[in-house]
Amino acid sequence: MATTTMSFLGAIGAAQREAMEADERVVIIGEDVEANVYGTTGGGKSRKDKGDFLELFGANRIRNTPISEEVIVGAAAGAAMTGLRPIVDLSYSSFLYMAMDQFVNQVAKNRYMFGGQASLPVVFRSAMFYGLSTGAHHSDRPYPMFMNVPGLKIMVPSTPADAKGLLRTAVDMDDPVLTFEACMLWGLKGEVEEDEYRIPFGQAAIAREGTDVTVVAIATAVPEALKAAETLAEDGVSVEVIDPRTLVPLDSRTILESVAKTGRLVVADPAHRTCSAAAEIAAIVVEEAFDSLKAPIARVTTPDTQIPFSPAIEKPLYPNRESIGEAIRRVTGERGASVPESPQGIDDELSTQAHR
Amino acid sequence: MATTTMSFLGAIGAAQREAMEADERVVIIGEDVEANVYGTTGGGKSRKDKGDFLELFGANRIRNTPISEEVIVGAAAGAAMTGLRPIVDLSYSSFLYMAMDQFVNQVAKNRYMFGGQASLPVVFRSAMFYGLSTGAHHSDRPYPMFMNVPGLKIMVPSTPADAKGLLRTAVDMDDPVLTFEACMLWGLKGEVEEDEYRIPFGQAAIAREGTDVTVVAIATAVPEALKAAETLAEDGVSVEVIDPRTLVPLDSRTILESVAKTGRLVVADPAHRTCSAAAEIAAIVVEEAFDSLKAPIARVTTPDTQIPFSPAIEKPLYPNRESIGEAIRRVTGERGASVPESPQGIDDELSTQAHR
Amino acid sequence: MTSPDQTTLLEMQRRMLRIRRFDERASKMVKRGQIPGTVHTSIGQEAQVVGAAMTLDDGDYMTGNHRSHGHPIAKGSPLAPLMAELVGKAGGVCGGKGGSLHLADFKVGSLGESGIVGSSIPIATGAALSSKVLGNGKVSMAFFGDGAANQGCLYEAMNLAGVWDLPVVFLCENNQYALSTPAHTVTSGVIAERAAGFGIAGERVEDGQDVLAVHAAAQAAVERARSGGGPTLLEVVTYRYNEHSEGLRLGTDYRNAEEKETWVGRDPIAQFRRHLAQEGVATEEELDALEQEVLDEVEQAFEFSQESPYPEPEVAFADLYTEPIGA
Amino acid sequence: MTSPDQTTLLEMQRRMLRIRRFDERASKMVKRGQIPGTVHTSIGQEAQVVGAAMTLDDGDYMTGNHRSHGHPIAKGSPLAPLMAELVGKAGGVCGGKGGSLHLADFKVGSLGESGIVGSSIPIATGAALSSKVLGNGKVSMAFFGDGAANQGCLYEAMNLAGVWDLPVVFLCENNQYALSTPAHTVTSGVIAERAAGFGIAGERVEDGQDVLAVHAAAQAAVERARSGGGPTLLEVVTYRYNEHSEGLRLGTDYRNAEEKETWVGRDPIAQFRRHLAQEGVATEEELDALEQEVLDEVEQAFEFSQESPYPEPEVAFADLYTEPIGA
Ligand SMILES: Cc1ncc(C[n+]2csc(CCOP(=O)(O)OP(=O)(O)O)c2C)c(N)n1
Ligand SMILES: Cc1ncc(C[n+]2csc(CCOP(=O)(O)OP(=O)(O)O)c2C)c(N)n1
Ligand SMILES: [Mg+2]
Ligand SMILES: [Mg+2]
Repeated sequence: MATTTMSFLGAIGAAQREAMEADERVVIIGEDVEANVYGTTGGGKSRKDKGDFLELFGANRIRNTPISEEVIVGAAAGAAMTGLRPIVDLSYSSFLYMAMDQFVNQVAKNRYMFGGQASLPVVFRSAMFYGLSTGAHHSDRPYPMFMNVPGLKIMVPSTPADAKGLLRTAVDMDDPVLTFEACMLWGLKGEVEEDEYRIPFGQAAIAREGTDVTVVAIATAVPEALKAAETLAEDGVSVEVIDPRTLVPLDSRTILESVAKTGRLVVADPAHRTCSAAAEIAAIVVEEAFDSLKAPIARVTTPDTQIPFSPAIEKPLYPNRESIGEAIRRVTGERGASVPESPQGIDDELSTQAHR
Repeated sequence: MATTTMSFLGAIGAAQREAMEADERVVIIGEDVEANVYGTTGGGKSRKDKGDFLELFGANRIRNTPISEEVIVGAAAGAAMTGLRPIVDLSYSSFLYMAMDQFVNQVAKNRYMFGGQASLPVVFRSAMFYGLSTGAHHSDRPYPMFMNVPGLKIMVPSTPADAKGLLRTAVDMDDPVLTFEACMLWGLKGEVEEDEYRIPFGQAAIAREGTDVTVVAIATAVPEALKAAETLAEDGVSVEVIDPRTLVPLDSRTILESVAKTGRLVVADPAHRTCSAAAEIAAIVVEEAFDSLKAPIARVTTPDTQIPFSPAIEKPLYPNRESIGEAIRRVTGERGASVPESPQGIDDELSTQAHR
Repeated sequence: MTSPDQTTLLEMQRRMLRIRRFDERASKMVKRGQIPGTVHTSIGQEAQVVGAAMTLDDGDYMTGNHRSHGHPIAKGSPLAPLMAELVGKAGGVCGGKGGSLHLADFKVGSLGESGIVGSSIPIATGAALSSKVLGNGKVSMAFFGDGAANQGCLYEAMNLAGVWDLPVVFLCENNQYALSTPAHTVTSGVIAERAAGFGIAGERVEDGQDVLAVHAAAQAAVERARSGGGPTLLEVVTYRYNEHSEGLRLGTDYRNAEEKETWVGRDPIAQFRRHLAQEGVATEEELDALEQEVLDEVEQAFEFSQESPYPEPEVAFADLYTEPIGA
Repeated sequence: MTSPDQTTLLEMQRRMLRIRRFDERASKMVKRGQIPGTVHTSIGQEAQVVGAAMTLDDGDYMTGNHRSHGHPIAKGSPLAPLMAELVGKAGGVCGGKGGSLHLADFKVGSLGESGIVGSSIPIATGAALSSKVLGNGKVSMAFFGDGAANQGCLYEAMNLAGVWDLPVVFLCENNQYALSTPAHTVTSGVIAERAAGFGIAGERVEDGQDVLAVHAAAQAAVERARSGGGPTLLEVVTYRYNEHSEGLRLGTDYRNAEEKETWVGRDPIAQFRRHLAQEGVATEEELDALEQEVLDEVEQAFEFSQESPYPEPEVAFADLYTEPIGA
């Protein structure tokens, strides 16, 4: 299997391009998609070499919208119900609230309410810009509220390969999908299969195998958990890191099997603590794997505060290798050497992150 | 302490009237509040005897709005930031999504983002019409998604006395409060103090004391849990029923103390299962009271499906005395006599529930 | 623009009658406890509903609101599955899962009524977008009330449809009240005149009780849409006879008896029957027969709604996703 | 309506200069990594911002958007705490918790800039509601862009303000682009003309680079609001010189160099300086001195922003509620 190196963002762009090429009914709808402001719709005039989506697919299929999230989301749903397969670029996850009624009352409910008459093959992409000094209005990680809405599917990839494979599956699916991409991961490079491929929803990835403790990690917490695991390995603690990859459906079986083996669970989730994905995962495990548990479950989340602008006080809020490492120590009773300090953020290649 | 009998809805109306009388800055804003369609703003022409709010307080303070939830919520927030203390009647909880951006990005964040400059003394009332054959668009119980938003306070009273006392506190407070009133409880009668009183946020009520198992119950699950507890008492199972009354702040201390005593926990929550309040409570307990736990925690929630119209299939979805009783049996290992069947719904006195 | 032929004229009367009788029966059923929850009738608004919907082709799309039975009926949806839906039966058009508020009959292009005021307007706009992208010539019509006309999503939709020339008609049923609230107390300006600022066509049909007036205005809008001329905001002035919803009793008298009398005196169905007779489109006997046929249809629909079984418990978990996703 | 006196005219120039120099410095600071994240400058739009904001009294309210520094500066907010806020310092106007996108200075009636496009319009409307209910005569002004003019909440707000005669001015800063998107490609109709359909006053100021033209139009709107005449939608045509945000590099050339040159040729500050000299309001020396004063102010603001400490870690948890609610 031949692979190529790609950034997370490049993988998203490649998946979109493949999907557009594979099926004429796939269209891209969103603010500033024509000029490729966020980097997933190809060139823009001076980036032609990378493939300008507007030139490749035309203005009929690359739809630059007004700033009107509510009608964008609703119109994409209506279009999906009548023959298109839209990919909607909502840029920041913090803008989803603008269209909340359409997400909850139309996108999530229409197939159900109408007794199966409606089909909603539509993907809503958005990125979480936390950790980048964008302040309270741009730093949300709102997937937990969407997890509470039956009828939506949710993907939170943490690697380029997963981002690409899951997005292809999402576009193929007749159910509505929300993507939550951590912007801090956009610049992350990784190996991606050269041939087209798809990754099924509801299958967690075991990012690292281990026997002493299970860490379920989401989005940026995945690389951070892996770093923590590396360090703890030096102290003889064997950490299994699981990336659920999709939160709905959630692969609870893989998590439960891991906890059955390790007896210990840490959940690292960049969402706010209360009613987070971490809460759900902890609840499932204490319901279904209670007898395996040897220690309290530890949640490592963003605390229940809003996000301050000042980097001095923002950066420490999110789960990182130290806080995850500390939680692992707590549940394993291990008091090893301290884990190395986090850098200020995961490197990225993007100038286009700075516009909001 | 003299008391009087009041319905849940009557208690809400009485609290609003007291608050309006106590402070000129309190105003009521909402759709159809002038005609008292939902029964909490007094008479209407032919109900003068009960006190028509429009006549009592005038059109300057009773503000009948267009159907524009987004600006209603935002305007109430802006008014609260500049000297008013609005009570906003949003009627159905399912309509909150329309104003989600205002709730999350303005109401919850403004005090924080602006470094404490903004104060938001505003109450957003809404009722959850589940269990009443209103279909998927009117049956939501969305408090979990608001619990994931730091900066909001949330009350979910289950008795007339609590509804009145908490609402007075809410209006007094300089923080934004959302109320989630279960419509099925609106007709419930109870004893209410005649004198004005307030109930603090963050103090759970122990609705029934017991020693074998703790049941934390929310909204309509409270009376249902009490019924289940009654029946199980006959089988010698002693059930403690805790009503958190406010979900933010959540009185986790009372819950943890109870679990420390009983070693067993059932959480009964009418919200959808994933990322529910029940998930959060289960997570807190497994984190902080793991050593006390003698059995798996059981969540009794509405399953992750949307709400069907047909009463034949809707009614069984919500936590009721049977499902709660069954969960109690499961975690206590008790196999007693079965609990009595739920009636089709809690009785109510209201004709005005039938309009949507 | 051609005026409707005889068959069409009679079909207009038939569909108006279907709505009237269907809703009268539904109202009775609510009173008798045969329908759980409540329903919102279109009685009094039949000309507005039928005049508009009958300008659409079979393949065209439509969305509606809580005042929900008239729209699919006017679009040609058979009555029995609609009635069964109100009762929550397996034979209902949505299998009993939608109920009165969420009727939808995709077979006739009815993409769904919405219990959330204003919420289906973006859906209709999206259907128009797919027509535009696919170039299939289909038109989309969004029905909503004067109350919904104050929801922001309408203006987002009008703007989007305007810049993209989407084939959609925004049809505002101005029955002058939103629940207990008179439109003039919460509406600044004139609804139809809001079109101009959004660069789209706008028209107010003052006599929404005249099915032909509504039809003519709607036809112009539909033809404009279909021929690439873009969207139209059509405001039709009409009146509902019944309370906002069946069974609702308000303590206040927000509408007076006199007002109602005036409107009932201009009943759209009675008026149109006189017109059909006067113009020789049908004889009194033929018109009587038509009335009877519709009554029979409604009776059969009622019977079907009673005989159809309730959905099985597992139906509550079906249709959430294409395939169940497990616990 | 009186025309501005000499002191006011000079103050206009001073505030325009403050915005220009503040934003130029901020831009430099972004490039040097002295400001985390990014900022959106109002360079080129000073006349539009100052002309509008200076019609407000000290006690009046204002909300803004992501292009956020000009609004509080124009309303008289001191520069140092604003600059410190951009850097995320404890001495910032929001204690470092807001940053460029969320400036607010309640002392001068600045109720907050909003990073969410359109989202602060309802807030300003609510401030006007409280003025109305309390009868305190205060006026409220909502600043937003041409892009925001397609958010539905604007129309909900215009309607509400219209029916309640709220003292609010909706001020659309039409700089002809929303990020990379030319307004004409996503805006159907003319923004100012949307007022009419909502029964409120609307006006388009074609020359938004002329501070006096903007001031005159805004003054009429503010007086209308204050005297109970209700809201106004004011659209001011202007232009931003810089990229949407500092540091942003787009691959595409959505604006051409020629266009920019034309606009820079009509620079609002240079123009107004010429006007002030010609009309004898100030001598060239006085105007030079003014420029220097502003430069000094900005320099001091910068120094303050550097010297002010970062907030303590516990600040991240303060101000969420009136009192901390515990874990
Ligand atoms: C978003 C939302 N807000 C409020 C309601 C409650 N509600 C249902 S119908 C209605 C009145 C609607 O008036 P209008 O749009 O004029 O339609 P009509 O009932 O007059 O046909 C209201 C307020 C709702 N269903 N959805
Ligand atoms: C609800 C929302 N959608 C999208 C964005 C991303 N965004 C930030 S500024 C901007 C353009 C705004 O254009 P305009 O309103 O004209 O203001 P300008 O930047 O031109 O001053 C966009 C799309 C946002 N911040 N909020
Ligand atoms: Mg109406
Ligand atoms: Mg702009």
